[in-house]
Amino acid sequence: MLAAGMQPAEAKTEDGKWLIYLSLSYSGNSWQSEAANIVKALAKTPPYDETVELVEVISGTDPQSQISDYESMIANGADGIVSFPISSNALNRTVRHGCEQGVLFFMYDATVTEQCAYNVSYITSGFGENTAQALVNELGGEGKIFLSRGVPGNSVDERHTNGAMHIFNQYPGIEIAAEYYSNWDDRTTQQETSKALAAHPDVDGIWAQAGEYGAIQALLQADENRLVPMTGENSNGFRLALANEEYQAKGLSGVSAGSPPAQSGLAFKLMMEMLEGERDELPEDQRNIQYPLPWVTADDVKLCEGDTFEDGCNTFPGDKVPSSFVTEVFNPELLPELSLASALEGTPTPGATIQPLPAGVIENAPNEPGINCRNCDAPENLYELTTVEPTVSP
Amino acid sequence: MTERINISNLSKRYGATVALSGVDMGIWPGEVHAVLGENGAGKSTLVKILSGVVSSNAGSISLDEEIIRPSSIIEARRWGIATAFQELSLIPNMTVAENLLLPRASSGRFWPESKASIFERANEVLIEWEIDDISSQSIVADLTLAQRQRIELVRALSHAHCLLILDEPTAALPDTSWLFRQIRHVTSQGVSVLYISHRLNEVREICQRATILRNGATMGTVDLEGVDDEDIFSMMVGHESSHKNKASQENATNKEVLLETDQLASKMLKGINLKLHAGEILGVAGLEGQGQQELFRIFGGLHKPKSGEIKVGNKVTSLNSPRQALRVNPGIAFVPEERKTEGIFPSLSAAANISIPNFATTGWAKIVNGRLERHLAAEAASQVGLSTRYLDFEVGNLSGGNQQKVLLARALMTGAKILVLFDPTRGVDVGTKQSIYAMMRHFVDQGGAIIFYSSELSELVQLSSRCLVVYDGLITDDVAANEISEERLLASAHGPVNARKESIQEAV
Amino acid sequence: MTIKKMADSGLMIMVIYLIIFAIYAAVQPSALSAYSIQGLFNNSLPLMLAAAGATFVILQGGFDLSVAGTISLVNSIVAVLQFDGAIGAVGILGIALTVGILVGAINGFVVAYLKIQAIAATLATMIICQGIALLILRAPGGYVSDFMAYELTGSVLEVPVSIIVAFLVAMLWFVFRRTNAGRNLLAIGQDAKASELSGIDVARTKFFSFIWAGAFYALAAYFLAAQTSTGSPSAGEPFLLLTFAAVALGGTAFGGGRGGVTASLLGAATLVLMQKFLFSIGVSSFYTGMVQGLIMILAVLFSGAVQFVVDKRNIT
Amino acid sequence: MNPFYSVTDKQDTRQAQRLNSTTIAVLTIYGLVVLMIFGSRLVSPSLGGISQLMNVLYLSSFLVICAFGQGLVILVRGLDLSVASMITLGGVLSTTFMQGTNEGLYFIIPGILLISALVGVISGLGVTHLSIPPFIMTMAMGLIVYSVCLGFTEGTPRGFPAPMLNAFMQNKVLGVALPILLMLVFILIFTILQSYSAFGRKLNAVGNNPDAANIAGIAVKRMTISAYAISAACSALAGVLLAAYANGATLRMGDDYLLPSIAAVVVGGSSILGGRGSFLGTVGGALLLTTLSSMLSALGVGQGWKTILEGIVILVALIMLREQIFTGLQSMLKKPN
Repeated sequence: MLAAGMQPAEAKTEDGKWLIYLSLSYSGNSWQSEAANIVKALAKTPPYDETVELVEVISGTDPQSQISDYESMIANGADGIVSFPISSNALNRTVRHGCEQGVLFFMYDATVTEQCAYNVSYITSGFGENTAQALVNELGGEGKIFLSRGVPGNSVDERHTNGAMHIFNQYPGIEIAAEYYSNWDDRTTQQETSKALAAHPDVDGIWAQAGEYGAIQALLQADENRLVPMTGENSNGFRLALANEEYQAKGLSGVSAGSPPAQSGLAFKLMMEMLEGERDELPEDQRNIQYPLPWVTADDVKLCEGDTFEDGCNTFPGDKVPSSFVTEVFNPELLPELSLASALEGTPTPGATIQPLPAGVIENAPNEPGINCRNCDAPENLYELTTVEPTVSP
Repeated sequence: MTERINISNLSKRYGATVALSGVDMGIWPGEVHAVLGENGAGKSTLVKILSGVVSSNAGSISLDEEIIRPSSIIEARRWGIATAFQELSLIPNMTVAENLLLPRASSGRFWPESKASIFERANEVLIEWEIDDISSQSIVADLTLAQRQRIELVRALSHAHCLLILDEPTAALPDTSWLFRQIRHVTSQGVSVLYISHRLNEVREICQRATILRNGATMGTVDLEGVDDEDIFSMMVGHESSHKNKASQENATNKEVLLETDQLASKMLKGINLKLHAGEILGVAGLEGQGQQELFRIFGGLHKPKSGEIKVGNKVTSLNSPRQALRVNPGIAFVPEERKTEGIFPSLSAAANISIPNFATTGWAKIVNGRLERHLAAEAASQVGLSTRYLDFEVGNLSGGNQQKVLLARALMTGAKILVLFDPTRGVDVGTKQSIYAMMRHFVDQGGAIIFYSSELSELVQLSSRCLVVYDGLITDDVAANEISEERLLASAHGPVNARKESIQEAV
Repeated sequence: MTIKKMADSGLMIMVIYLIIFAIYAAVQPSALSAYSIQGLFNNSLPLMLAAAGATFVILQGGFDLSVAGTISLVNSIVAVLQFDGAIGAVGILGIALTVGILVGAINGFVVAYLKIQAIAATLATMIICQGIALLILRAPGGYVSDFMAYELTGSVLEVPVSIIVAFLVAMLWFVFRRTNAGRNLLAIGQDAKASELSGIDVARTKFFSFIWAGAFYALAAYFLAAQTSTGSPSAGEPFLLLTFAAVALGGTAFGGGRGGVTASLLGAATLVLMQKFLFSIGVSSFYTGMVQGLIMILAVLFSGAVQFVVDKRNIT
Repeated sequence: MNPFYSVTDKQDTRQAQRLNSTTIAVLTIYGLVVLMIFGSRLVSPSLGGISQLMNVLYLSSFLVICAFGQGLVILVRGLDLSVASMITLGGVLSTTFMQGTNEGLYFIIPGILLISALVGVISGLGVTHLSIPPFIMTMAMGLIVYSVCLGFTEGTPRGFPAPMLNAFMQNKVLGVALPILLMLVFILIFTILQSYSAFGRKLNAVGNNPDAANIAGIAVKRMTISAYAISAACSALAGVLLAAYANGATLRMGDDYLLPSIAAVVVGGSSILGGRGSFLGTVGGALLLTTLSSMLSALGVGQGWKTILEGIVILVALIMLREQIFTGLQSMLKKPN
């Protein structure tokens, strides 16, 4: 019964538009709103402005609430749901029910383990192990470090940290002096890093998830002349700091990697192409789609002149966006329709039209139990480095 | 004959507070034994220990020569000890039946008993104790205070097989005949009764012996036949009580009128006309619930009249809040009867309690000046005879009498010219009463005016320079100073002569 | 007394629920399908059970913040126990209830016997339980057997299991309210002092109210695990405020003495229905919080108005 | 003069407590904080010094500010569950109005405090005039305010705090960060306000016994409303400072402060039922909680254990602060006499 086949979705709303829901966990930080804005901008870009009716729904942090919202969307005759899922398991039953009703589910960034939903995510791309190795390289394999983690009891945080620990554990010279939860938030990161610094002012490096810019502020607050190598995610403030020569002189070096809001755009465009029949739906065991891991070192930081990523630029000047702005909202190849206003305001780029995705855009993600599949086995090379090579041996 | 109950050297401390310090007494089977003492003498604590609400620190209680130590109401009931408490212990939104049978209203072991069966059992209890005007199905909140008091008593009566403890059982009862009939009934079966009351005439009527407590210790047990009231008072307070003759007071009715009402009406009042003159202590007498409470609360700004006028200092005023009552000229300060719930701020110091209406503040930020505050509070305290050593204590820890003094000191502190006192001596000891009387006389001598209600006629007789009698929302009598007597007040309080019989029937 | 009886028995909130449901069904005809009703009740059940538990404590005049911690803790424990089948589900239920009762007993002991303010004490136990939950389950996931995930969220003889459970809880309350324990609970909520002098063991009654609460929180966590087929160490967090909102909506008085478990069940169901209802009439999700807040205020005002009318009648 | 003075000087049968239990509670809390800070030297040699103290003071300043408001509301027998939303409101308004410039800073901040105080007034009106339980009223207001912030920003708070505020959060005078100085001034002023001013006395009286306060001529409803208004303004101020600290506002920035604000008040020896409490105690409670958290972070204790220990400390503090313990202590102190 559960394995019932899917009929292609054909029903449009009465006025001839596709009814698409954008379901967020909670709104309120830069990352979430940028990701949502990208989808909103794309849905207003011709020809989708004529064919798509997009409804945004915020479900808070309660999986039960998102379950209820999904059910309502299905009942309302949704054609597709683009969503940041709150839980990787809790939504499965509802997602399966929706699939049976012919609704296309596209999850971005976070994932669900129900196989009928498409997961468009960087999570499997090895953020944890690659950044950890980069930090070890910077430190020459030795030193006291902090781990600035995400939200306690969150599976993405757990995946990242497991990957990182896989690397750190190989180096006896690496000592984890403090490990704290920063809720992927600048302010909490700054407060927690301050507390850790009070005990360990001699820290040698910081491995951070999102909120990393707060760690830099905490370091400067403790000692305005001392920074340390650190890795973090994609905030504009962090990238500017990496490229800042004054900061480099104080000791800052490292890598900016992590979760790109542009995932939502790819998810949406893929879904629309499938709805429009321009692209075939994939078999259920191939619906985990990997988004490549952004990787920007100090040398790679390049300021954008305009409002898009042009000529390989990847960072915006400080007066254009807040420090907490998450770069990696663009992907010139996959999402040429977008501009800075799209990410900040959700408005389409004047004159832009939707460009078809390149044929070979889909890169299958490896299975990771509990992340994007149930009852599956992780590949043996789960934590294999993909982006960086070890330069020091344990 | 052996004693039914023997109490020896019973002591109780609450932290640093000593409530009982060696109580000795004994009660014979079938005896009604009174316990007398001022407030704070330890009567309530004794009741609480005997009924299992609190346990003693030292000493022993023996029941039929067996040492007992009840640790809960239920355990005390198992020994046959039951108590009717002064503060009624009924649950308002439950039926009479449930209240009578708590905590085991349902007798079913595996399944709750049906309501009908519960009412049936409760009815039997009510009939046994001669109550035929209250249905076991009525909700307690719907009953009158007197009815509730009787339910409280019935519950105690029905559980008391050895010792019945009655703490101020007649406070809300219009007459004692029903209660005394039940007491005689149980004593005839050998049940002992411990009887606590402020009303000495009742005590003389029903009790054989009395034990007098002072400062938590037994002063002695006396045969009531053999002592007169003066002896009892002196045992209670430790010295001859000062029984002053009524001070002869000049007639104040020709002085300035400070407070006047014209056809004042509210839910219970049906048109009150009165005048309060400077230099006058105007007494108000009346049976419970004749509207006097509303009248006083209207003066205090706590109750709004339906119609009629109030003139303060010859100006028509509306008193919408106590705040406003205090601010009119001359101000009105109201002291309510409920000290605990409407009077004190238990965790503030006595000094702070007194100075609440008029902070001794300095500077634009109104910072409280501690020394000035203490000084002013001490001044007010001295007028009500409150020892200044209590000023730094938290009021919640003071005795009832001292709390009352604090409240009166606060009323003085407001600077109001008119004091509205509702039963200012309720539940306070003899010594405090005398201080309060002195304060009141002193206040009117200084040109203020007092209107006060008292449930004790003797007090009205002693203090009033004029006395009004309220009956059924109307002033039925205005008695001049030289004509005030308890008999006259009592007669008027029962209404116009021709209505008297009716009213008594109603009250029962 | 009819209005008061209606308010106390939860009839009022029942009527409100039915009205909202009728409008919702009119806007969204598919709401009446068996699947939708089953889904709606599956979604409502955990909050209903949590609100039922909190009601026991609120009725005696107390307060219990530990609901969030207890649900997180039990939910995590359920997800690490790998028992399959019906017998396994019963076994897990037993363990869950034991843990819930244990937490309730600690709350009850601290509040009733150590005489510590309920809000403060249960704030502490809530935090402690959240910590233990994180030790037991580091991240959401764990294992929930197919029996729990499908049978407990399915139907028996066409009746959704969740409706059966809610009905059983309502029946339990119907009986409990008439037992001595139930009467005593309501009595101490009205007047603890008078209750003590009436011979009620106040401390014991308070203690057991927390035990009931703990057991119901555990049940809520258990069915939450079944519904989401997963466990989470932070599963209880969303319940913290919603539970009290549900109890308030049901008309149970904070401070004790008035109200009932059935009313709270319906209050919780109404709260969940409200989300669906607002979605169906197209209120932007930005403003659902505002509507919920206003409805809570109105519900309390309404219940207060009923009480006012009743009091007026009693006086005259 | 009064002829009955002789009668009145009768010995009260009960002895009164001279040592105020609140005073003991406050002293105990500060003792614990000092002990912990110096004790943490054992954990790490770099701890236990002035820099650790400064760090704790800095981090606790936000909590101290919103806990003051919470304490006032609890003092008048209420509870403020809108703290989190009001912090968010303060943060969102400040970044929206300032837009990253210093222009108009001097009326923007008072303006924000005024707006939030008005929100507090609404809560207070609901509690006093509509008799809605404080718990429900403030929770509902919190939901509504949060929802308005969400709708107003469409999920994305824009803009930046004024650079002057940023500088304020970072600069130091004589080695002491400015926010710490601000907090000290705040503590000084508001301790006087709560414990030594006519206003504070009235609030205490209202919390002690609202009926008695009414009869004593205090405007009970106005006092209660002002407590809610001050609490809302305090939370908003914390929000403004937090936005300056983190260089931007987020919609969930207040979430970490609601329960700690209540915890700080009760750990500080105030009664959650109202009528008893001091701001200095609350400050001690906030310092204790922050010190503990910072020490546990330094120890590298896992999140689970850290949370458990925080809960246990609150519980132990509550058990220690019970009245019975004080009366016991007092009778011990009295024995020598």
